[in-house]
Amino acid sequence: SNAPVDKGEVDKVDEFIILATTTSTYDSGLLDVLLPVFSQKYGTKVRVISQGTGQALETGKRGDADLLLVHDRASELQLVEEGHFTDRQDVMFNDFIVVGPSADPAGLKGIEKVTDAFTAIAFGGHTFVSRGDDSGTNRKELSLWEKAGIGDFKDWYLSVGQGMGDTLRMAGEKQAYTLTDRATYLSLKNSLDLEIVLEGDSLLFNQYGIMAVNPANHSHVKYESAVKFIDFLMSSEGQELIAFFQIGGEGLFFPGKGVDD
Amino acid sequence: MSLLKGIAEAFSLILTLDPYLTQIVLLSLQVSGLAVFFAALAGVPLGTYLGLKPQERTRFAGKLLYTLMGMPPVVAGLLFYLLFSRMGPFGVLGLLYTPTAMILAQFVLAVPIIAALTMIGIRSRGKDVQETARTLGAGRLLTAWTVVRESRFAISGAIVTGLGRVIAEVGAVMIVGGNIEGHTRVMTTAIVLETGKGNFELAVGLGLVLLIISFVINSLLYSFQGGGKEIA
Amino acid sequence: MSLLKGIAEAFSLILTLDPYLTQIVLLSLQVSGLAVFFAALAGVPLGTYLGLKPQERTRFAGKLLYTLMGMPPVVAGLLFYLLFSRMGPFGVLGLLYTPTAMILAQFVLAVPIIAALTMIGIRSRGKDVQETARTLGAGRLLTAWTVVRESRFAISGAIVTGLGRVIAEVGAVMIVGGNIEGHTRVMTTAIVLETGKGNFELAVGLGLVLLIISFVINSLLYSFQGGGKEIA
Amino acid sequence: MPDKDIILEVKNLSKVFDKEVLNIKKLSFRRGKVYGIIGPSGSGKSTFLRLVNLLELPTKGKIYFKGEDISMNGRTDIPARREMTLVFQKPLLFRTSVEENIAYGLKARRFTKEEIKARVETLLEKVGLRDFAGRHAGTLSGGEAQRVALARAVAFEPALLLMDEPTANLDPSNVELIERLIMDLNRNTDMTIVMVTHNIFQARRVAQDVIFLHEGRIVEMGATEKMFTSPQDPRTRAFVDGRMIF
Amino acid sequence: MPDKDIILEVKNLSKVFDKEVLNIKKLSFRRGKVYGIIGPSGSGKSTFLRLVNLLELPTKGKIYFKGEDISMNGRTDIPARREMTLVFQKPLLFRTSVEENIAYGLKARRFTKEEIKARVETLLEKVGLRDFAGRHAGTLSGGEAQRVALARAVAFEPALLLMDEPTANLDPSNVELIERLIMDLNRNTDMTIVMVTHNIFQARRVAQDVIFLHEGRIVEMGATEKMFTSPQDPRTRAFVDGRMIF
Ligand SMILES: Nc1ncnc2c1ncn2[C@@H]1O[C@H](COP(=O)(O)OP(=O)(O)OP(=O)(O)O)[C@@H](O)[C@H]1O
Ligand SMILES: Nc1ncnc2c1ncn2[C@@H]1O[C@H](COP(=O)(O)OP(=O)(O)OP(=O)(O)O)[C@@H](O)[C@H]1O
Ligand SMILES: [Mg+2]
Ligand SMILES: [Mg+2]
Repeated sequence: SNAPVDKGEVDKVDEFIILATTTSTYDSGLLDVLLPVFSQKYGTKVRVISQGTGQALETGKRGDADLLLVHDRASELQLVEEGHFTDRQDVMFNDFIVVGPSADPAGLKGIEKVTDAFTAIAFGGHTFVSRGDDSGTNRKELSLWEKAGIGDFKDWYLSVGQGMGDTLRMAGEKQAYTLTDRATYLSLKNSLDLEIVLEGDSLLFNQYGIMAVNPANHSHVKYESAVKFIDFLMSSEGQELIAFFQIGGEGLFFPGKGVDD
Repeated sequence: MSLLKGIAEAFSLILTLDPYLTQIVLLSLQVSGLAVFFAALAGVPLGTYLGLKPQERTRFAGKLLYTLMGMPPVVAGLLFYLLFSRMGPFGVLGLLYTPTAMILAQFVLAVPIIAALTMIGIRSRGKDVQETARTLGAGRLLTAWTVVRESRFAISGAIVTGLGRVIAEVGAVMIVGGNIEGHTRVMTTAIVLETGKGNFELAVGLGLVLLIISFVINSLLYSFQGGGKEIA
Repeated sequence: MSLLKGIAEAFSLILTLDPYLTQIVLLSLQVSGLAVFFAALAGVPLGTYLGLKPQERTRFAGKLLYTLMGMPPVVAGLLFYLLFSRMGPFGVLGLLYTPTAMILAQFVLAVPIIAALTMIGIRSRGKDVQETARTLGAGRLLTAWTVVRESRFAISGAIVTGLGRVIAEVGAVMIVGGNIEGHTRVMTTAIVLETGKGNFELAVGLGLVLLIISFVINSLLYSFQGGGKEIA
Repeated sequence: MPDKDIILEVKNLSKVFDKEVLNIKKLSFRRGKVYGIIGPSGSGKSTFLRLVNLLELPTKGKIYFKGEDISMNGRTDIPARREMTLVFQKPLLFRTSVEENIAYGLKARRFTKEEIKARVETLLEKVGLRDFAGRHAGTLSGGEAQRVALARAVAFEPALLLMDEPTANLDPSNVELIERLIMDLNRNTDMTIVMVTHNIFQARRVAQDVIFLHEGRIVEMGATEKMFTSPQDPRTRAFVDGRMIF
Repeated sequence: MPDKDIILEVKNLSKVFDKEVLNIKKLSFRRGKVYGIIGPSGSGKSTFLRLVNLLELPTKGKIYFKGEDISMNGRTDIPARREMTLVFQKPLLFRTSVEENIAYGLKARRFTKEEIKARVETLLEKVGLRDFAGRHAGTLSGGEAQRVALARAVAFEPALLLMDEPTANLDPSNVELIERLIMDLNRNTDMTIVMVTHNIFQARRVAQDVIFLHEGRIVEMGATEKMFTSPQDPRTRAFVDGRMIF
């Protein structure tokens, strides 16, 4: 860490820190497990603002949050490079999946490559709900369309500008396809009328990163507490809590870094 | 982004008729306009009818209207969501996340406002107008028309208040409309989204348009109310 | 979830005073209550002052109040966001995403409503009350107090309207509050969130509470307005 | 077959609000006469006029207009209403021009445009408001408004003209003007005129017959001069004596 | 040093709204007398009372109360106001009890509780509303309200009582009651009473001196009887003659 903590001093305990996070982690319920343990331990509350990754990055850049938990690795690394954020860690990962109606009108269940699946959706004109909120999932989705060579979005493509939970709900209502992170899907599965229609493509890997707002840009941010939170998540205790977090018997996140650069 | 620079850019978006912004504004006007149009068709006769009844005998209806007038938009949104969701009783209609659903929700929000304010307006003078028309030999239809015409300022005020209220609300349209780009994205939901995304020029631009529309609506309202008073 | 089952579960959440729900309701009441309290402190004197002036001379102020009264909550939210964000002019105060910011935004929304409705109420009778008090030898202070007391129904109505409006709004508190659990999550933002997450019992429960609060507020309003008329 | 000359007759007419406020055994009005109804405040004068014009329904009793029972079945939307009218004490003018106001009853009766124009002109002349046709009714003074209301009421030449205190709160010159109009109508038309008034001088000046109401009942009635010179009932006498201090 | 007996005097008093509506060269009122102000509608009667009570500021001219110029500097919040009062034609009663209404001016003058109670009782008795102390003012009839307003005005024994048509639109028995009250006050107190009235009979019954206004100017003034028996100005004569039809 580039901000050494002097163990000799009595640590100042902040009353709270603000964490801007993507709606997918928020809606999954993971934070409900992590935050109480952290607060218990350090006496600092964590106020969570749930936003798309793009919004969260913007909020962080403006200094309206102390740290971020997001999933758009390329952008994160670039913003660290530009000096907006520090202390970035690959905290956990899971994968994206494509979900859709059980009838699977586009026949995705027999397809392995996500780009082929997207092509099938586009050419069949099957309804696809996009988060359209500049979130990590949204950015991933857009990159997949690009890889599939599809740039012409018509009526079948709905950009809804909402969080992951709302987007899944809308896809369920419309009996449409959508790209989601696995965690949010699992946490909402029971109240949804949607099935996984494609998973496992290496393109669907989803890495989450955690990083602090650079105190050099914003002197007011509670940098030390933010680092404590990052250290807590990266500690064996934090990583175990992440690993053991389950819904319906399934793990939602895997600790640490998933794939080598 | 500095506030001033944002406003300047927002103005240029408005003046160049940025297509994304224009389309959202037009959809807003269309949805709220239709909702209020139908709400006026229902609310004005209802309010006129109640306004002509003795106040004692419409105590319950009056209270009910006032309560419904205060219906929080998010609650109306939730209600329509549950009704129109695929699991809900009207799910088969497939109305959720359509402009129709938004119009319905705003219609429900606007009817009590228009009816209640019409009722109050009619009460102040409607009974006398009705009796005067009748002493002069007017039939039912002419009497009703005279009552409405004599309270035109109050009624216009009621309709305009309804329009102002629904065009500015975000709770119901967000829940039942879903903020789908090009389909159900209106000014208010777009402002929330674009503010979140940090597109402040767009957010401010939309905010300015909404503010200008509110300004026009409220100028109208003020002149209806002031006008009503001055011409006595 | 069937609608009826949801409502039943919602009732049980309300009746067992579910802590999450209770806390949200209390925060809502606190934020909107404080906002309206301060708005009344500012708006009632302002409205009284304007109401006593000849209407011709307050045409501009009247129009301005009406315009501000129609300020869409999302626009107020956007404005305060830009002001209170760390990059904004008041960023150093660190108010974004705090209840204080929500109170300020709702205060700004409530002041014009309270002032404008007070102004209208005072206009109908305030000038006569003022002159009567003066003919009876009342000084400035007693005269002012008499004017306010004589228009107490109109003023109560104005305050209650303001409360009803801000407690039901979602646009401003969403943008400046950030919907942080246990800190800035109020009824309306919670309803939107829980509807999205599919927690319909909670959403409906909150909706019911909000509806009941609106019902109480509007019953009060109705009796103030009806009362004002009947006691003459 | 009732007397052809009796335009209005009421029998056992009673109106109960919280208590009975009017109870008239029998009362008839003859074509072409002017009647004054006098009585203290709350004696039921306005209620009587409103019952006759079917603005209220009687609790009991019958109202015959030109021999026909117009109070039957609680129906109030019957042709007879088009032959009578009632001018309120504080008449309401519609928020349009003076001309439109006067034309209202004529339009309701489908008079032709030319006929309407002609009548409006004549009437404006008569009430001394010749150049007022285009004026907005809201801009008139109290006396002007009262005159417009009277013009509006007589425009369609009703057989029965009911007036509720048509000159209360007007200044003497306006009072005179309106009284002259009434006397003119009496002289030149067949109209039956019934006017309620607080002002006993006025009744004496204008009315041929006077009905004295007290607590909803007729205390005394008859030719005006006789009532004033030799009142029979002690209450009438007290009221008529009251004029000494008026 | 002005005459000690002159309580109110105005000099060159003028009020301009859209045009000049009042222009009085000189006019004085003596202690303990009753004055009537008569004149057609719009002649400036109400404006005059409002100027004297400082509800309006004069465009020009001086108003002397007890010899002191009270119209100076445009200041309207001066002690002299506490010694006079004005009763409007349609008095506004506060939305409280009758008692509270009558006590209002007394409280403003910091009378003791006992004194207030005693005065309210006496006055209610005098205006014939003995059991009305606790009644809500909104439930009173027009005549009752007018009497309460008068009681409220005289409760603090102003030196100058201005009244704007205190009996317009009341029925004869109420008119009599109020006129008696005025005459009582005149007999038993030192109060100067100025009343505007449309009713020339009333002026004749109540006032000792009459001022006749026409288009904002004094046309004639003097002892009441003389004005009625031998009016000098042709306009006064026309108006006084007008009573023949009233
Ligand atoms: N709609 C009503 N409901 C209850 N009571 C009523 C109603 N209309 C009239 N009354 C009562 O009926 C009685 C007679 O009223 P009405 O108006 O006929 O009197 P009036 O002789 O015209 O009196 P005034 O000279 O004061 O106009 C009064 O006691 C009045 O309070
Ligand atoms: N506030 C005002 N603004 C403009 N004109 C006014 C105002 N108050 C009074 N006037 C005008 O001044 C003139 C005198 O009015 P005032 O009320 O004194 O008459 P008045 O003698 O009391 O008449 P009335 O017998 O009808 O009460 C009228 O022409 C009136 O229109
Ligand atoms: Mg009457
Ligand atoms: Mg006057």
